[in-house]
Amino acid sequence: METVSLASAFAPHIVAVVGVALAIMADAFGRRALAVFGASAGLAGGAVVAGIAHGRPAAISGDLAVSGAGFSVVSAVVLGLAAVVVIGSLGWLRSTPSGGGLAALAAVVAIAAAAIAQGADLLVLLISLEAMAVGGYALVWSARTEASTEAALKFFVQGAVATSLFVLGLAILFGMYGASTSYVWLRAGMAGMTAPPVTTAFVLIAVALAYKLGAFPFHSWAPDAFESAPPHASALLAGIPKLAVVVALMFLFTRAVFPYIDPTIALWVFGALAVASMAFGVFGGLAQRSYTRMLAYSGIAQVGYALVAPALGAPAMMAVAVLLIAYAAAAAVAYLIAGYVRSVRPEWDGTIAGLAGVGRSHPLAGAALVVAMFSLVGMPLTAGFWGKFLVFGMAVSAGFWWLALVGVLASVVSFGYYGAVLKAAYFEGADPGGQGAADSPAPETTPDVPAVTAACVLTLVLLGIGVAPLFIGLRWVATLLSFA
Amino acid sequence: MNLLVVAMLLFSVGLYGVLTRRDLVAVLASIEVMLGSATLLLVGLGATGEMIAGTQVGGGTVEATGVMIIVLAAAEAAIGLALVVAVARRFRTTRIDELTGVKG
Amino acid sequence: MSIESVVFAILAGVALAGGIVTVFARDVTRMVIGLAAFLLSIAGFFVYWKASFLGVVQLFVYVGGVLVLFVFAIMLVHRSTEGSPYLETRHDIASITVAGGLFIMVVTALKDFVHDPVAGAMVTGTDEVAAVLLGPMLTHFEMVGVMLLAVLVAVVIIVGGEER
Amino acid sequence: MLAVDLLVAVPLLGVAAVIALGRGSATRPRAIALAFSVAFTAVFASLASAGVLTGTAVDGIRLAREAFPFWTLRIDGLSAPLLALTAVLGPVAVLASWGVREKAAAHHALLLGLQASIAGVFLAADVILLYVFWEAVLIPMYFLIGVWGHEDRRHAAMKFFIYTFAGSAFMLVGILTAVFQTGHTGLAEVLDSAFVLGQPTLVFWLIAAGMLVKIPAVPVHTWLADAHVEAPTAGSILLAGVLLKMGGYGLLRLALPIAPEVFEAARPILAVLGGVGIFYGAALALAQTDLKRLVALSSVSHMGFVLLGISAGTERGFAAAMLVMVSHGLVAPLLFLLVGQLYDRTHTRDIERFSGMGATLPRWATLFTFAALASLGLPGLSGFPGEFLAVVAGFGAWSYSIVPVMAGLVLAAAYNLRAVKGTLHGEIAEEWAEISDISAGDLVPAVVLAACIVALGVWPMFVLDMTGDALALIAALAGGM
Amino acid sequence: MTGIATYGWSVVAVPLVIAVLAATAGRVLGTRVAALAALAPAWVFAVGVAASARVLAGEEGAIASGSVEWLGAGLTVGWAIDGLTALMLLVVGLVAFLVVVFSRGYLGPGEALPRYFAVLALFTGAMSALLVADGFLGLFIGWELVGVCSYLLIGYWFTRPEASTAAVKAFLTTRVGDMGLLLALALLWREVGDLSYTAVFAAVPGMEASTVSTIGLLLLVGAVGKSAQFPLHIWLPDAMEGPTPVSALIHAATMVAAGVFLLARAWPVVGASADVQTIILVLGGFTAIAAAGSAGAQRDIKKVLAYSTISQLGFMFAAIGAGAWVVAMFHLVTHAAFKALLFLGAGSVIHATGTQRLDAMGGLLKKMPLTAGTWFVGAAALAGIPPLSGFFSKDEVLHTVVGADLGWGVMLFAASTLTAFYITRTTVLVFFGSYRGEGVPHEGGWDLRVPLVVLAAFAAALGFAGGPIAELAGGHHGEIDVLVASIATALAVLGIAVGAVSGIRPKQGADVTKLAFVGPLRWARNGWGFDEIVRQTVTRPACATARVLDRVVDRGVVDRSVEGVGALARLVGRGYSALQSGDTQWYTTLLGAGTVALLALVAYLGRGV
Repeated sequence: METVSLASAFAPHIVAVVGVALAIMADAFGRRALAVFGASAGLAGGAVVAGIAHGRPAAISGDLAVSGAGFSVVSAVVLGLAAVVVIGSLGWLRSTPSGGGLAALAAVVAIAAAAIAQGADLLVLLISLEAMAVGGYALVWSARTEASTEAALKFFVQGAVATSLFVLGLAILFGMYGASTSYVWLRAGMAGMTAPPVTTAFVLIAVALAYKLGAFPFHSWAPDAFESAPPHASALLAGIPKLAVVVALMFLFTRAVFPYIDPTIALWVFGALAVASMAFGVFGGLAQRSYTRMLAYSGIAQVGYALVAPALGAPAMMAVAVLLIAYAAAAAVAYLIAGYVRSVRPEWDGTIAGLAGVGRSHPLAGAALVVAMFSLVGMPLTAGFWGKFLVFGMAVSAGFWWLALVGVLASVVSFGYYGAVLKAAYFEGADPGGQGAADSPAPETTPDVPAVTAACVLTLVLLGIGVAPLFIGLRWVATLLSFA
Repeated sequence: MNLLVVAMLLFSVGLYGVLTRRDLVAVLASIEVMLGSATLLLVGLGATGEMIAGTQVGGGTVEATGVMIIVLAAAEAAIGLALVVAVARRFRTTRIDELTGVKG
Repeated sequence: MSIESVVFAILAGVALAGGIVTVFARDVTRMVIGLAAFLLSIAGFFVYWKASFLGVVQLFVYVGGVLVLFVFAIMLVHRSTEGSPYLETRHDIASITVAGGLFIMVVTALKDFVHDPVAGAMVTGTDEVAAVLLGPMLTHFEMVGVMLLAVLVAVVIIVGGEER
Repeated sequence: MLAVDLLVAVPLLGVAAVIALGRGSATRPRAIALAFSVAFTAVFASLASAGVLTGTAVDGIRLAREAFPFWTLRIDGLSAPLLALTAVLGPVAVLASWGVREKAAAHHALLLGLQASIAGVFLAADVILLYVFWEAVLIPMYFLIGVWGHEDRRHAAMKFFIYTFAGSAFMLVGILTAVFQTGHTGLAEVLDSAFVLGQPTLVFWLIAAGMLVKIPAVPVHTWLADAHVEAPTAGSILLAGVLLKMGGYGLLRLALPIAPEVFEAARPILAVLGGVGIFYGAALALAQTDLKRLVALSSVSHMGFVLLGISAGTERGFAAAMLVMVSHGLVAPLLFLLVGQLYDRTHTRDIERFSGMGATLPRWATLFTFAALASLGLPGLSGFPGEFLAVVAGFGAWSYSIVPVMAGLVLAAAYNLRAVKGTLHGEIAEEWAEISDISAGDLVPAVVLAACIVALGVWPMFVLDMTGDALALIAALAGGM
Repeated sequence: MTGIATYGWSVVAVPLVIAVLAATAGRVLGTRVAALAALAPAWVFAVGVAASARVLAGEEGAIASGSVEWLGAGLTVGWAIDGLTALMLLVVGLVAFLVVVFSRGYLGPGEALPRYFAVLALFTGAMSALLVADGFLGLFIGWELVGVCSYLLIGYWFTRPEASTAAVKAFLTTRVGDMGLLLALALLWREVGDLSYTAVFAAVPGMEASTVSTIGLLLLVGAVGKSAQFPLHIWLPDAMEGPTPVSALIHAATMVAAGVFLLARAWPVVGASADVQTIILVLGGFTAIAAAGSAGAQRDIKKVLAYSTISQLGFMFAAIGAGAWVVAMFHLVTHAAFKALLFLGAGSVIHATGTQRLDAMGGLLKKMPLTAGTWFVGAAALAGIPPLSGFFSKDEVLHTVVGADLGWGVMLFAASTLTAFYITRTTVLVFFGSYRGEGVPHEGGWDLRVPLVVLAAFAAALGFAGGPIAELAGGHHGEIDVLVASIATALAVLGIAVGAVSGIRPKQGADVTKLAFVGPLRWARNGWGFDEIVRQTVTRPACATARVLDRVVDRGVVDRSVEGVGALARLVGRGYSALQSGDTQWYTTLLGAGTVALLALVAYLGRGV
């Protein structure tokens, strides 16, 4: 691995931080729109820089960060997606007090996620997790309602406990083996030992990351947080952090630090988490009446599908990256559409039934909803299919066909709630011939145009990734996302 | 071995505090106890002077990491207290078991 | 009973006492005192292990900053709520098993791998720490900077009142 | 040959055209849709010159040079008859929804989308592409039932989607095992290197589960009745006409060749499912009072013959299965078309309320009797050759244990004639005394189907020539005669 | 002229084309559609005559034959005309032509004529297909088509509920028989691999006895279904709901004879196993005596003739059972003539009096002399009075059956006596005594009278044509057995006497059947209660099981279990979402518990290391 300078590894993040600074200053002067554009531009710039770096083979630079190939691509996707979502939230951010500051915080969350995706040092991971968490608490709180305040506090308390567990795990590993918290040194220090302390540290760090992913039983913050947070904030917090954390988890557990741990331990730990999350997310989702809370449960289920990958080991890294890129985009669309519907139908009580006739009265939003829902289910012609195809394909080729079957059947049950959204959006309203539910827009609603435009852009991405492989195969995905 | 016991005992007491204390501020205090004990364990383990892989285990990096973690803990406390104040203002209470509005 | 073990015992005792008081105190003030004791003992440990810079940092940051923050928060919070500063605890089986379980699991896993720190083993001075901070850990240093900036912005937004 | 790819491209272009041009008005979309579905038929006809009608296989153009070329289409003896059926039913479905007024553009766009994915399923020469199109079929059908269906459409649409999606979930795991263990996704390569498969029994039954749900075999058939009762006429036509055939086609195309020895062991089970399907479906149909539900359950009985034919394991048996599939693909849509037309006039499907319609709707009554006779397998109409061959092949394989099938045939006559008696015969109900007979416009699709039914009934070799030696190859694989 | 015989398939094609023309252009033609429809049987008759002429002129083998591979190797559909087919073509052609002529007068202008005559032409084509088929597959196709035409024609007046029920009953009962035939075909296909007659008959010696007798039995089941023999006879009496000309053609002369034709055509198979023959003999004999008994107790003129037909077919089956299928064919031909005559006579009477009930007729001799005259010829032929055709054919049947099995011979003697009894009773009730109905009955038009006269002529003369008929059928003609003939005639006279006595009625209003044993009379009238037995044991339980299967099994068990799975999923979901109690400390406890659990799991897994 030829070394590349640390600065160039963190170049994308530095560019984005400039955007954050710009945003904070703009907000200070009360120019919220400028702040949002600044933050989004910073993120976009970072995405471009990361994209350029993807040509190089993966290399750990300065013992702290890994860049090149798949890692840079994930970092680029994280930053790019965040840029789109931040711009998509322009309508909301402009109308909410200290919107510029929130845009800056959103950018910080994205940058931290990108840092996690490229982190090769436990301390870098810790600091980024903390930054992402702080940004998350503020964003969840920013709806300024009783529910969001309470949800933010719960988010904080569990986050604090998770962080302390992470520190405990770091203490054990660093204290006993490492001259530094970098993966390279830790691995050298441990030199193949699988003594109980290593497995304990393995579990503690896995728990901290699983908490951030929202896997069962560490999921409790997700439903409350994503339901009461402003939908635009949830759009950012739902998908993007999960993508980064899973890539970090895969790199940490299957390649960098714990590769020689007995594979059955990895299979059992991550397999158990995966199946539990799938079951909880899918069945829990069925019982939900609120649209955003249902999406939170579906997030837990999607994490369940993703955690199948670490259970299989290193080769499944590309597969899970595709799965979660698709999920991040689809979740962003789903939440942005919720934002849009709230702006168009102020009387919407947030329930799925409340979406009656949205498909008919707002065709664009409806189309985005259809593609997002089908991508979350994993239907062919959408990106979600290829994610599940690769992950379950890996599971099957590793011999765990039953795990693939559980996953696929969970996706079938998940149609129970994804389909309910489409049912409400298109089948409700008067019997054929009648217009949708009374949706004569109240005079003062201003449709959240940025949100629906951002949603449509991401929808095209989902469709693009969904249909392109039919013609040009999956080889380009393999080269792009190779984490070799 | 008794450093491990002391640190872990403190960590567990802190965790128990978080899980059972009624008052938010007390919960925050317990979180500080947990983080403090974790830092103590980190530095303590770091200071065993073992030689691993040719480098002096501990030394500057242990202290530097210690500093980093203390700073993180402080930041954590700050945002925590900010949220507690926000809750207190809105709910007029700091009893954690009254905060069960969002569920299902 | 060498000098080290005596000092260690005292520091451990104070730390444990502080921790327990913080967690089980009925009265707010007694809790704060307990927390202060705990933090001081941690600083003591660091100094005892010759990590003097760390001890000082712990002292300033925690005892100076965080504790004061706590006092302000308590005053701010309890002024606005008429609730008595009486703090009770809801003892329940689940919490005990979880906390105890964690303790037992970690201790049993690590007990025969961990050696006690040897006083003076960590021959570090402030200049080594500075060299490490500004050398290999410079990136961490800057990242913490960005993180603190984020915390600052977040706190201002959350507690900054409505006028903005 | 480009024409093969056009079979999928033309309907897709149609979808774009209908959405682009037909949005505003209620009449333009149906015209565009008709044009494109007729174009689909024309493209299929042009393939005749390439020898498709005599069973020669024609490859689509190879687009991707990648090592994972999913987009490979191929038409051969097994898919040609079913594509011909799709070519016939396309325009018929559009004509059947001529009266759809609200959201006409979306309706016709979905119809064309459905036709494209159906053509895709039958043309796919790549296991993954087959699965992609297999699932893609569900989406338009879900919306067709859900938006334009009748009163209980929402539940029916959900049940339809989840039920068939669950079936194809098992199929997906089977396909994944096949693809990832053989390392190929091309259908030919996967089948050639099928010997590599770790657990062929597992792969066979996973894939077969998806197929059996789609056919539908008896225990997993309850979605069909609800879906049909609530679906709009055009939806029912394509659902009964072609969607049910994907199950039988899949068994012959994928499940059997991938694990022939497991198929050999599974034949008795398939035979039992087929026999039970025939008898049980017919008995249920006899007990129905809702006309559309009766026709739906008759489909379960007819598709039981497909299973019986396939379970015989010989070329004769597969030919029988193919004949029944094509014939049912003509008879059931005709019945649904007629029941739809009756529903448009009387807004009810309850047989008890009908009486003496033979006198009030003479033209409709003639067609309905014709369709009922075709459904009970009258010689000279398309039902007979398939069912006769299935019984003969079934007897060859299972000898006297196919006696319940005989009882099924008698029951088939019973429920068909009961339907005719219930609606057409008896005094003229004053309730429907003044309704108007079907117009010339309504007649066109019905007469097209009737002509095909008679043509296939008189000369079944149309289909058997088309299959060519494809069935013989599969039979050789299955070790049968 | 005899060249047209070579186009065997035309016998099927021409009627089908005419049927299509009649159906489509019928509206335009009005009553002239009858003329168009008449062409079909005329052509069939012409081909029959040509073919018979060539056969009688000594031409060996099939006159015209050909086949086409219909469903792939082995399953071919072929046509060939030999003597037996030619004979049947003659019968079908003639009777069908006369029935079409008769129908023209019988059906008023208001009726849906195009539909009637189109189906009639279709029937002619189907019957010819059955006769001309050179393989069991072709035969089966004709067989089913004929069944459907009978269904359509019985249910012609579909607005009358009894007619539509009778039509469905007819089709389903014959369908049960057809299933036997289908099974026979399947068995033949498995044994022989080719369904053409030549291949099958060549293979029969090669097959073991059990298979041959199974095939024979299955063919018998088909024949019993179509020829309404016991136990599948229940549909024929109800089939009288159809128009009378239809009954004359289909339910007297042609379709019901198809069963006998099948056994005759498949004689090499049927004849090859003795026990099949005995079963046929017993079945035929029993049906003959039982049906004759019922005929005597009927109150409806057409029902009498229906039971009479069942009985006469029983005679033919008995003849075949006794081994003489040529005799059976001879009796079939003569029976076709006089039974069609009787039916058309009954049609003319119904046309005149507007009712079918015997107790509303009487004294029509004076008012309808021609109908009465022709009826007497028919009745006498049926009763077996020399020198009419019935005497000769029935005598030969009795002769062969007595020769084969004396017991059943005696039964047949009793049956023929009963035959004489019921036909005389009916004749007396209709034509003698005083008129008990309303209105003034009078003879029909020329199209009603001409067919009667023609048929009367044939009924009288056919007896002497035994030789050529036997030769056509492919056998030789035996001499009259004087002893049997004399006994039969004596018994016939006795039957006539008793019938005459029971037929005399007092004036208006008297109940026609005031005989002493009323109870057993009603039992006899509704077919010895067999109809009721079938309804209780077959139709009712079938519908009940269907309902149970639908309500209980399908909607109750299978569907509910599917919906149940959905409900269960929702229930589990509610359970899980209850986990989100909203209490922060419960959430954190969950997190802690998860950590401890994983630590325990890893410790357990790693314990070996």
